[in-house]
Amino acid sequence: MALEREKHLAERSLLTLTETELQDMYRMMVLIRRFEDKVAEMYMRGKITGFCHLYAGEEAVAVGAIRALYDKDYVVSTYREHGHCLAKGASPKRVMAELFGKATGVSRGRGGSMHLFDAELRFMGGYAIVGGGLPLAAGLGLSIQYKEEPEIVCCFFGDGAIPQGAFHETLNLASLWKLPVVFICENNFYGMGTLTQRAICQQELYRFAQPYNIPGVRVDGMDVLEVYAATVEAAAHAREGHGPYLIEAVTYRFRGHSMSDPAEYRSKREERIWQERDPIKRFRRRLIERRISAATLDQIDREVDAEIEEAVRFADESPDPDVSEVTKYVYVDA
Amino acid sequence: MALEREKHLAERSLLTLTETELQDMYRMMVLIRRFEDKVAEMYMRGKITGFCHLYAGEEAVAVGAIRALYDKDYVVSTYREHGHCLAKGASPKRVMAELFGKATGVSRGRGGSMHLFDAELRFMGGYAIVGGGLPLAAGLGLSIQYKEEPEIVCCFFGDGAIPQGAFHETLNLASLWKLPVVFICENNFYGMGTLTQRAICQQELYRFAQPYNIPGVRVDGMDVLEVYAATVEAAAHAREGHGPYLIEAVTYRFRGHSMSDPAEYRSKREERIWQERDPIKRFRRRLIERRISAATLDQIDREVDAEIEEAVRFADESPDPDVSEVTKYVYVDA
Amino acid sequence: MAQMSYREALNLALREEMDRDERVFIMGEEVGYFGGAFKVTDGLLAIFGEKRVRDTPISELTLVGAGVGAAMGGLRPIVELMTVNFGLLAMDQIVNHAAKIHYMFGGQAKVPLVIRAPQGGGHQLGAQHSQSLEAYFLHCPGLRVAIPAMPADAKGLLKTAIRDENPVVFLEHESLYSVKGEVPEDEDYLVPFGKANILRPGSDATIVSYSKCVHDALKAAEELEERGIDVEVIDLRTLNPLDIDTVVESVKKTGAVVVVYEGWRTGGAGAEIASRIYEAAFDSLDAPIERVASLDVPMPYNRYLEAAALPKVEDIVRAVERVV
Amino acid sequence: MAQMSYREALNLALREEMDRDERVFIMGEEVGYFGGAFKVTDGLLAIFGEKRVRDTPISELTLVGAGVGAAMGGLRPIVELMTVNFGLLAMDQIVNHAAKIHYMFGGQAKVPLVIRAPQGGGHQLGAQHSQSLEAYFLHCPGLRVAIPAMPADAKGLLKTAIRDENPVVFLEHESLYSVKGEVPEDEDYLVPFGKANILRPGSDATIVSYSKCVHDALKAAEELEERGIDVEVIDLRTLNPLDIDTVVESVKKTGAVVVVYEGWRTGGAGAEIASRIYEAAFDSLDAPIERVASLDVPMPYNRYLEAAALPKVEDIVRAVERVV
Ligand SMILES: Cc1ncc(C[n+]2csc(CCOP(=O)(O)OP(=O)(O)O)c2C)c(N)n1
Ligand SMILES: Cc1ncc(C[n+]2csc(CCOP(=O)(O)OP(=O)(O)O)c2C)c(N)n1
Ligand SMILES: [Mg+2]
Ligand SMILES: [Mg+2]
Repeated sequence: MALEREKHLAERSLLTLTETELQDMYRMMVLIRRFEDKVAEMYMRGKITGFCHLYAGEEAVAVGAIRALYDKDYVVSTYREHGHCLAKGASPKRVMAELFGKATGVSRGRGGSMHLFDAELRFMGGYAIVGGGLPLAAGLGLSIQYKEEPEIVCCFFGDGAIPQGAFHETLNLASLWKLPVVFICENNFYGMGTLTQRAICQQELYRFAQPYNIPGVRVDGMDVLEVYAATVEAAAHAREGHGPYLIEAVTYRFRGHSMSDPAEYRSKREERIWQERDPIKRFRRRLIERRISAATLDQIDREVDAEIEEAVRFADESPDPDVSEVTKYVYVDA
Repeated sequence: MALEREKHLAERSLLTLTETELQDMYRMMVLIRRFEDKVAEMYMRGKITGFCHLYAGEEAVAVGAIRALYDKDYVVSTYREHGHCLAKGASPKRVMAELFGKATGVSRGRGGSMHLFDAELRFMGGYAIVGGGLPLAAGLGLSIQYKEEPEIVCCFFGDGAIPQGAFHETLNLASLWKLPVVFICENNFYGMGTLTQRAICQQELYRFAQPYNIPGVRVDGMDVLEVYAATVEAAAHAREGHGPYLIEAVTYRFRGHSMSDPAEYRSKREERIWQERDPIKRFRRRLIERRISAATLDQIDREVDAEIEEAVRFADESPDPDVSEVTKYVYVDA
Repeated sequence: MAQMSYREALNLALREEMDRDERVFIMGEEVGYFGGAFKVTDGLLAIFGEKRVRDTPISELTLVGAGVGAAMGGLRPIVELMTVNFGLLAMDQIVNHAAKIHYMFGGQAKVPLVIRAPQGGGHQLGAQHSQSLEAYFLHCPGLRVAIPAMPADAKGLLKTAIRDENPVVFLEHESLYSVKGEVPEDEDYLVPFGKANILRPGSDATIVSYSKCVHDALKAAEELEERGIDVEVIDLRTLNPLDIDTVVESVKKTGAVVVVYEGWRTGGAGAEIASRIYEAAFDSLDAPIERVASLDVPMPYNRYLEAAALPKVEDIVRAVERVV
Repeated sequence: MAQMSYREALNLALREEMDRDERVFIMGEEVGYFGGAFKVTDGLLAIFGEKRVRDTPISELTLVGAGVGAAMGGLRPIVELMTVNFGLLAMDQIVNHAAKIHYMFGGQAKVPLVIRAPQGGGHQLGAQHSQSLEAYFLHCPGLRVAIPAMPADAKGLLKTAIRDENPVVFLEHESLYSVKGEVPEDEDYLVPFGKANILRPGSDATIVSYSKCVHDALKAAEELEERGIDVEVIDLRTLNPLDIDTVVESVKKTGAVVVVYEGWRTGGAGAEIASRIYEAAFDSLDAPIERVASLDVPMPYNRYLEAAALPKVEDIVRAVERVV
């Protein structure tokens, strides 16, 4: 589905990225997957409540894109942001603790699954209003440009956000002012139970970039290297002052929209086809082809499992926020 | 600026329209111009208050487009709607009375310059929120489609509305559902004092149609026949069930944004260039070339003048609304 | 009469009205194939087809605006906002358009539109998904605001809303969908707007409430009964029109009032209700009216924090004890 | 002290704060080359250049959202909404984002954003251009709401707003721009939030108001003086925080209150103010609080209808006469 050029750049990445880097990417994808599996388990056990949207299946997008950023670049995301937050470097312990609603959580238990935040890592939040993060990303981009800083903003959103007015307004403003924002649309074909065909008049979402005079590309969102390579290009474009960039990453969520959605609107056959394109399995095969041993990867898997167990333990043992502090943080203390 | 094809269609219209039709179009353009001149005068004399946005210079757009519609087609407009309302057939008396705030006005004195309405003529209102009319037009289009009626909706808006989220949302919905709406963007290069270059990342506004899979054309909005011909095509497209259409009519307002704007941000030179393209003078020349006598046209001018005088007299002599009825029409009487 | 849930009662109202009137249709995100995010429209697509049960893109502003336009074009649209929180994106079409069109065009156009929206907190959905925004719609002439607490009213008010010639904001509480009650099966069962319902007569104090808090008020009344306090509980059912007469009559009897609502305390509908009571029955009041409402905080996720932010039965009990 | 208009006072505040702090910038429709639709930003572009005085497209939602993001990124944006009516397009960014970000992320992010918006009626601008929407912002924890009536406060409150760490909705009245008054030239002249101002001491009744209606209240007080009624006039200056203490102190003295505001009567800020007064000073009140406000109608264009819809000096006079 992606253009030849994107495929080619991905191949080159496989050669130019170091073995450690590749292993780190693998580790992060596995971490996200196992984290989400554990979240599902904890949700069923009532440890996690509210709306909870898992990222399983889409790991290549978060990991590929964020790996292409600098540490101080900003990331803005949606309610399906566990993966982005972890990929940006957040501690699995503190993310899990947030999902448990604990005081040690990344948002001190106030945010929950849909509202992770890590100021130090410049993970600028998960937002639960579809399209709501886009204007914020433009504003962050403006702050960078204003202060003449070298950073950029990477803004994730779903296909469902495309029909929102905020998408259009933000693309216009970002293009007009040449704001350093890389927009990444995670096209997983569904907004809740609605197929993109039934919500958007255009199926090649990257084409929306065209009237704004913004580069727009479509990449295989199940291929971490392809996402990585495209984001490297996009980030360079933005960082060099050429303005925003739109990447459409075609991907698939392996689970329902949220923990309460059995995804009955999808066929088993469709799900199987996409399972076969599992971004982690594919990447693993490629790493092995590049002579990283299966044993090394297995070792990573085990380490990740231990880390997740540790995260759950941490979350479970952490205290709830102090109820007497319920009105704290409504206003910034003077 | 328009494509060759549009020019050609305009030429053909000159041949296919009857002499009466051409004279009617001329009459309406003159009527709007003189009406607006008189409105300016009445505004200066304090007879008209509030915000008042004149249409002088843009007559070819309203007259060309609305002439291409059926009587029962709907028109939706903005706060700069005197021209559209008159072209749709509204009585100059009752429009003038509305501007005077009188009970005999088209909106019973409740609306004023920005909120004309004529239910019988299916002139569905002037709206003063930039972009606000677009979703309404989609809804009217939906009502037509739902009832399987043969009508269409013609929705006017300014270049300033392009950056509004409503523009994008409406185009997507209209395209997705194939709603019978002709969108006409009056690109007069300014939204208040702001040049389109400083507000929109794309200067060829018709290009915004592209990702929506909607036909988009640019026409010379100072040429009534070109607007007419393009709207004939667009209306047929919509009426036949092929969905929406976007026409960008390039035009110019001869006066400031509103009665209180001296338009100091524009150069005299720019204004002169556009004055030379005055749509009425141009059309008059063409009619004369087509052997309609100057005397006939002069006669029309005189008739229009008389009609405007009559409108002012009517408005002036009409009563104000009854103050005791201030709360009437908040809710529909049960 | 049949025993059914608030959700089923709404679904029944929709079905009956769509059966009755060809012009009635529903559109919104996930209302069709998915059956509604809260399953209120479940089964309607199968009965009425895609023309009348329309899934839409995520475009709240245009969704509502298209509803306004369709209503002006002679249809009777029901727009479902997946939740009221997303309705904030559509405020321009609700407040600047739907509410004003009849008036500003001198009565020529009407907008018989129903905007349905689930709202409320209590499910650990966090700050952006837990709001109760009736106060915004109350403060907008041209709109009607219906906000049922009981399954029967859910049915009867929704049917009235659909038949009303004005734009109606119809607010459902997410915690009520599974609540069951007796619902008249009569296809012409309409609950009129502007008629409050005395759910429990009492002589010592009046609790005025609406939506989910009505249920808490009833529980509080039971507890108070045990302590010898006889409470009258009034469910307003619609906020616009507001049936102040029924409330005032009660206050004249009891002399003590507690207003209970889930919105933020400050600037909430409770302030208006209280003000109207004072204006009409000042001399009957023995103590200032108490307002029991949510704390003025964005809703926190953590369940204990959330519980602390929401009004509770025991808050109502204590408030009543203060006023009697 | 210098004699200057409300408009000039605002302009001065902007200039001083932009001089003082590099991070302060202003963006909005027509704020640059045009100098602002109401000329509040006149001359700023020439001084500070296009980087800090930014004309924007007509995209209210994203304009406010970009302000929120820029504030999170360490700047101190001032977003001018050309009028509050258009702010309805941005309610999602104001209510769901600006107001909630500090809280929902556990205090990690802050949004030092000022949203300036002219509002109000009285100029025959019709239903979509004449609203006073402070009640919506009052009913949203996380926001501050400043609403000056006097030139000096226009300056002092705007400077405080710009230096505040929270999102502030700053509402100016379109009828006040040309009103003149003494304004301190001190560059550190700040008017603190949450301190009402007693503009006129009196002993018979208290008029509580804000924004343009304060001027009407003062006129009413003069008329009442002639009739032997001595009225205290309080200008709240900010609605959030709300300085109820100053009001209550006054009420304890006068025992009679009229609340005057230009928003629609029903569900307006006056209901909250009145409720708070009752809650804190019930026993001091000799009569129910009167609310003088706009009729619950979309604003009509015709001047006589509009005048009938707006609160008038004589309405205030009559209301005071009723309560004393
Ligand atoms: C403005 C708004 N409207 C509706 C919703 C309810 N909602 C939550 S997620 C969602 C679907 C979004 O789909 P997409 O953007 O494709 O993201 P995905 O879930 O596929 O990652 C909807 C409709 C919302 N959160 N915000
Ligand atoms: C949502 C909104 N924002 C701002 C305004 C103020 N305003 C009125 S007209 C206008 C310019 C619109 O320009 P354009 O759409 O090009 O129409 P034109 O006046 O050129 O016909 C602006 C900003 C408004 N009415 N509505
Ligand atoms: Mg999706
Ligand atoms: Mg224009």
